Amino acid sequence: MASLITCPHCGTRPKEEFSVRGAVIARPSASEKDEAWHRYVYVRDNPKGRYQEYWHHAAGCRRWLVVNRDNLTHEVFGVTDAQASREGSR
Amino acid sequence: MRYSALSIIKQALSGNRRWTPAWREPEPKPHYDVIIVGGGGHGLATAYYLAKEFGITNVAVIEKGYIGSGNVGRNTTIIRSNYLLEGNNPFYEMSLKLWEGLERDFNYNAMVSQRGVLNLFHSDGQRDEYARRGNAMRLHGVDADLLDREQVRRLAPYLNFDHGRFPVMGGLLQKRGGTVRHDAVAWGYARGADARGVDIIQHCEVTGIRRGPGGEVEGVETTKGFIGCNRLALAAAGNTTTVGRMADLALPIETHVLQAFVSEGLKPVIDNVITYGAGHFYISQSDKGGLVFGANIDYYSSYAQRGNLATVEETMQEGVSLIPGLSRAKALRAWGGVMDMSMDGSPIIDRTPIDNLYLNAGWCYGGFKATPASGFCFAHLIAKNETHHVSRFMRLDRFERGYVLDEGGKGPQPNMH
Amino acid sequence: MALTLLHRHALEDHILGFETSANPNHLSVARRPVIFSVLAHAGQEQAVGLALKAAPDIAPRFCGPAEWLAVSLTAGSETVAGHLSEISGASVVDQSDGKVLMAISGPSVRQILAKCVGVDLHPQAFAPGHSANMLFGHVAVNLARTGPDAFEIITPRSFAGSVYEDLMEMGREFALTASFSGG
Amino acid sequence: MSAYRLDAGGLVNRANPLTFTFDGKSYTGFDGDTLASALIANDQMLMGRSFKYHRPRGPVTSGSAEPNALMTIGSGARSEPNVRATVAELYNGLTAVSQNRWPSLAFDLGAVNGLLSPFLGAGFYYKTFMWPAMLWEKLYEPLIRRAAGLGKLTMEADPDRYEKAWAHCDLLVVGSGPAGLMAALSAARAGARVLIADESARFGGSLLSENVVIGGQAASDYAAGLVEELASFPNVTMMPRTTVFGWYDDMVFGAVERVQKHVETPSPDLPVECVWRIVAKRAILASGAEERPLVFGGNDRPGVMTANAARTYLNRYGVAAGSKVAVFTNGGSGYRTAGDLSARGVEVTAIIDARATSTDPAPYGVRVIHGGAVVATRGRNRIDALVAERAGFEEEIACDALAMAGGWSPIVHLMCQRGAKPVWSDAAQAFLAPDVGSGFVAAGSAGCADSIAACLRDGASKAAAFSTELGFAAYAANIPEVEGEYDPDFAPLWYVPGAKDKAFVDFQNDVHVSDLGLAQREGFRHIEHTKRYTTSGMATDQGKLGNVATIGIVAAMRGVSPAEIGTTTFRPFYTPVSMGALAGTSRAEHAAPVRTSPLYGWAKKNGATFVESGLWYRSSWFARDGEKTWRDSVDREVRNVRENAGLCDVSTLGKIEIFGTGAAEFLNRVYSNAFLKLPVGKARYGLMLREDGMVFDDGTTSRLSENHYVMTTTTTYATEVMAHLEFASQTFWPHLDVRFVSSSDQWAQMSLAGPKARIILARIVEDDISDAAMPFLGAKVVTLKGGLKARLFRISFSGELAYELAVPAGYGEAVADAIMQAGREDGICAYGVEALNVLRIEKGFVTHAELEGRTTPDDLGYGKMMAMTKPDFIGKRLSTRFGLTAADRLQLVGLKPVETDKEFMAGAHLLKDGAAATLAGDQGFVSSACYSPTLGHTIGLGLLKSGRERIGEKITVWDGLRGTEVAAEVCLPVFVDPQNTKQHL
Repeated sequence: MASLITCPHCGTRPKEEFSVRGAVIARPSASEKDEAWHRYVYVRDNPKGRYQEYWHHAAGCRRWLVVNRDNLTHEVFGVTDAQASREGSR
Repeated sequence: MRYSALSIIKQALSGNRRWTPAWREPEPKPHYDVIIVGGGGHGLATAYYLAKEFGITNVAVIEKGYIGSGNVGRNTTIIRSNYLLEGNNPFYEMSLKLWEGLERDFNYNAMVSQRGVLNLFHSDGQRDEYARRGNAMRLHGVDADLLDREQVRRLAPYLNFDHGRFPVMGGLLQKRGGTVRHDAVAWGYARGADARGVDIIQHCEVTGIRRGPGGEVEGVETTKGFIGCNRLALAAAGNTTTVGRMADLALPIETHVLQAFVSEGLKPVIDNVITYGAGHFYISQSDKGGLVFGANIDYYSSYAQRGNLATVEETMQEGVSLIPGLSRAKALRAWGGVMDMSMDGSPIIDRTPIDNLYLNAGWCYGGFKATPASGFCFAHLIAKNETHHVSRFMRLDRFERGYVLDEGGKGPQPNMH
Repeated sequence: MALTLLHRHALEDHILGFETSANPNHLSVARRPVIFSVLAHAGQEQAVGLALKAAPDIAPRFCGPAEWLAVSLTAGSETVAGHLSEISGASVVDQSDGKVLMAISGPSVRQILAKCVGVDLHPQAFAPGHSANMLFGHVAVNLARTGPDAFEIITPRSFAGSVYEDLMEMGREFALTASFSGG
Repeated sequence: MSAYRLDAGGLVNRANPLTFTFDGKSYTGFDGDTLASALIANDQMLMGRSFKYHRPRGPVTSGSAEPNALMTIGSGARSEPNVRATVAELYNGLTAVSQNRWPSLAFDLGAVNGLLSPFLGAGFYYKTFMWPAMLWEKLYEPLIRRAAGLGKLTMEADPDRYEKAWAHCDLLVVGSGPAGLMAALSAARAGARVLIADESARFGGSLLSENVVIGGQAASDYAAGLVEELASFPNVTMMPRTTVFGWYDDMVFGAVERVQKHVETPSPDLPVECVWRIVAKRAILASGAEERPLVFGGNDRPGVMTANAARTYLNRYGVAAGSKVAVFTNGGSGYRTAGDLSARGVEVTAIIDARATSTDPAPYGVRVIHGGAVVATRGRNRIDALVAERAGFEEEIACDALAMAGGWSPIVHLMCQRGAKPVWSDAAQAFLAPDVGSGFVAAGSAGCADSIAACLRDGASKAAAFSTELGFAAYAANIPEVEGEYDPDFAPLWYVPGAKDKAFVDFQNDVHVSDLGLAQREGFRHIEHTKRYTTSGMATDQGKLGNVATIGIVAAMRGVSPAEIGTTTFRPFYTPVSMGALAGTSRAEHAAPVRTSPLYGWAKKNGATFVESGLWYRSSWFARDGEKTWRDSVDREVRNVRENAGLCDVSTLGKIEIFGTGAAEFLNRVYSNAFLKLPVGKARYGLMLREDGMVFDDGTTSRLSENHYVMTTTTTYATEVMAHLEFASQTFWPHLDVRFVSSSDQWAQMSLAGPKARIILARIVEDDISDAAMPFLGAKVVTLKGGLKARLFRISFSGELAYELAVPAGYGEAVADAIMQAGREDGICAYGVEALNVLRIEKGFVTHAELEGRTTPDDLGYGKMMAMTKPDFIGKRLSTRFGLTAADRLQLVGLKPVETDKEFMAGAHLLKDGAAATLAGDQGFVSSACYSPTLGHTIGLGLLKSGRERIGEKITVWDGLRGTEVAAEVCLPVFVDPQNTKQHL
């Protein structure tokens, strides 16, 4: 990572084709409590090590991707389409 | 040992053999009034002010590496107080005032150099924003000058006035801003704290936080064993989450890496600190001659103190675009620091929901300039259990309550700040 | 008042004067290509992709998992729109005026493009017929390989001048020439 | 030629002499020389001055680790400071000047610092210069700054071109010595895509400077054979003059190719340097090993250099380091240098061997002092004698060069740039390459192979292993026999005690052994503290030469192993890289791409002045004859829009086509206001929030058919809004059937505004556009006369009767011309973004000056656009937090001066009437201000604490920064046509 991301749709691409949004956290449903919404918007687990992060392939397929990576070694374990990984987890 | 020109002469005449250690290397005592986790600038400054201003000397600073091994030794050395918001400006101005008297205060020359910080603007909209900020500074009695293009040209004739992609229209100058020799800040505070009885314990990593029956903090487990304390203060920028997790703290922080650069040594060419408004480039020249500069963070979460080439190139593009003469200067070294990026870009100096646990965190990449005020206010909070008024907006619950300190108006995305 | 409206190419002012004779490395800018965005709706991605491939006069260019550019240098806009309207499960947008198509070819084409894009263009990695969106300098474009030494670049119209000038600058070493092609 | 250039030998081309100057004096060298080799040949060993004590210095190496021989090459805007003469290729016409000396290199007044050195020990500056405070900036610091620094940057714009490029390969080989060449060749024969880079102009590495016979050939001939074979492979890219400076994540390497640094006048068609980003599947580091200097008193005198450097100058460049060369060694390398020199007829005065015994062969007749050490050197600007000590007896030995051999350090820099630390080996007495995983290994002497034969074998076998891993058939390399190798073993000798002069570890920064001792005494014991306190390893060579000695000496002082001390952190760049090369072509006017509106040409011919707006250039105003200032033009344009009509380019607005059966629901969730029931053929203004409840962007969205919408965004946030919609669609609500694509570039969009807009438009549109057929907020496809289809929206950002007409971009200019033509009789004018801004301020419409990231809809008076009855929309949940609903929030108001001849500007703050100017009393600020030609005075929009309750209050508009204070009245944020009658005409 950091240098190259292998987009599941476009192949291996330089980092600058992407923009990074941050940690992958599910958006609470409308019925959830204020505390859940506060945590969603403002609280981050921020672990050292394995991290799931949203990257947008802005200069490529314009898909949002989930990059599964290590934020200490910068190793990338896998990249999936955010929509597919969301649907897959259901 | 007091440092002075005289001491240098006396020592030199005896072959420089009699200099004594700047700080002791004590073994930890079983219990302290206050333990500070993190022997960086903020932690050491906190210890120094606890001892000097608040008379609390039974203090330990615990550092997992060597003191100053974090961001105090890997920043671009800029100090300034050119902030917009009421929650920030008085705090940073207090810091700048402390910088101004620091060296005589702790008897260490940290080379505080008030050479001026110039923020360039490149559009009418940006000028309006800078004017708003400059007026906020003026309202607080902070020096600020709005320069037009010709005034900027006189100050920094080497900028790209005629062939830039984005025109240099003017700048907001804070003359009292400048630079400080970063390592010396850690060393000066450490020496001053040590002289007042603070134990600085290096190479001692905190592995756990021990809690009492009521959930209150009782001390820390470390690689040198358990150390008890009445109050535990976290000043572990870059690793705040890791340490905070030991006490189940939920924090509005994401860790990111920021690179910085130095060029080969050059004769003086850049007198001030210059920042580029059409990008994020900032530069000054050290007393040793190296151009010290940086730009954006790498944008992804990272605890690795190193960055990637794309960011390096982007930084150089901005630098050469702003100052064409840099093209033939050579970049010597690049490094990275990991920072607590908070959700609104502003820091936290506050109590936590856990008894006896105090938090100093979330400095993003603006922590260096804040070192003295951060140490002072944190010491105030720990000593008196009462927030210092200039840091009263830097609360941990501000996010939940809707009182964020969003200096850039960027919203809750940490890598945008 | 009857309007006779002149159509202007985005690079009209960039490619000036008499057209020079093309060097071996040459950039040919299509005057009036027909280009549509084709979006496949959920569940229709594969069917739309196949239908596009089968449609006459149309070269589909891959943009993303449910998005293509349908390019034609031979058929007119209405013909292409007609073909596309027959594809069910797709929404289409005419982008013929919003995109600029440049064809670059010649023995040094890969060396020139290596200065512009980070994608490996070795024929084993990016074979003729392959296309994708990618960053070209600082601009997102669609790049297609149309032959061993031939590529087509589709850029947003507003960026076309910058992309064109970048290409010509990077082609300087290899004496790259440029001209318009087609009516 | 001088006595130092040998009559024959070396790889220089004596048939091609080159003329160059150094400090104004003219010299001759040969093609193939470096600047350093040519200067040594010309008896110019003095090449620089050190940083702190200004001591005279000559080259101590023959390569890129050189700390001393730094000079400025070239003149005028092409001058380049701090070039290492040891790697600078000589060319005809080269001009070099020495640095950091005054008045001259041979006589430098700065050398007085050396006499003061007892007072200038490590870190002395932290202990003084504190009194009085004001003198630091005024006196001490300027003096220090002037004395410090090395070369001078002209700060002129660079006349040369720089490029950047990508390369992709299966195997990257860094270094072209025996291991590198053999690795590249093995992988190439196996069929892999190979890229081999070397910092030198000539491939061969140590094969070019070692006097051995390989397979019956001289080493350099053998290297040439390998190079020729490599060049014959189509799958091999050879990159001489290329330094791989950094190893980044995912096997991406940064390299800089010096394309034209060896020519006097670069061709404008080629870059002078090119930065390569190399993506490799595997990489082999074959960067060789660095010979360590010995640390003894006076080890910095010009003429003292490593034995390897002396050998390289001799064998590669045909230059003798001196006419009487002494050798100080702790291993075989010193003997080899002595042997090579002697064989070429150069007098070797003595070999001082720190070891008590050795079996290394000394040349015939050369005296060997076993168990000896050099304790001092003599000579002013060049060594003329050394003092050798053995068993307590000292002896002065005359010499004009001293070759020192202190052992070898593998060059493992690149492999340590990503966090792995090199590993100390007692056996090798060196720090070795760490294991960094399977993709990247060190080979040859970088991997601690100890002979040329071992290097060849190592390179071949490591490349073979990689080839197999990558699926290529491994090729068994044929490794020839190597004859005449020396024994590279050495005994550790970190420093020679009892030095009478300073014994340097970091030559450039003048760090000597006693500085290291002082740092230990003062508690700077961690090696990073030692480094930072003494500056050892912080010079332009980043400790390549001295770091290992620093560690060894500190270890010795503390009585521990170097393993316990450890190294400091290795970081890019391996050698310094010009900022220009890293910037490439993205500089000056090309710093960022330019976006051009399809109406750019129209605006230009109508006399527009353009302004940068993000990446766009937008037409700002259209000056006419007789107008003296921009304000004259803007005032006229505004009046004309209010009285007649104006045409403005709004093509830069973001446009997004939205399709699908879920589109309505989707819009309803991304906008704070209701969108479900927007009828076909209608446009609606919408507010988009961030999840924290603050306004993100605004714009109109029109429903063109049941399942097709077109959204407009602001110019500034077009990219962000698109990404935001994609995020919401793909991750929040993937089950909604909605697809979208940007059509921003497809349309030339123009705003036709003013009471006469309809009559003018009717002249070019076929359709009925009467108020009944095309009411306010109507949106539909129309046909222009002549048949062109266009999109027409009846929306207004000026409060006037107004339309936005979108036509395919290629027709934009023609349509705009046609509208101007059609409106001529009605007084139409072109207007730019300045007038657009005045028109919207007069109506109180907001832009990103008000949507500044901290404003809620309610702050802006758009509280009604929060459709809280919707179950969910982005920004809903956090919008009700206490701080976002507090009564004292800043709210949008209008501001007008009490005295109408007074002016104020955006950025001014608002204070209570009569209140002191303090931050605590700050009530808000002016977000937008302009002169209103309609009203005849300044007006403004502001965000004021509890502003809506304060309409009619007199306040102070305070602008201390620009020295004005104006009394103003708070008013509703609308100055013209408050009933909105005009836009409904």
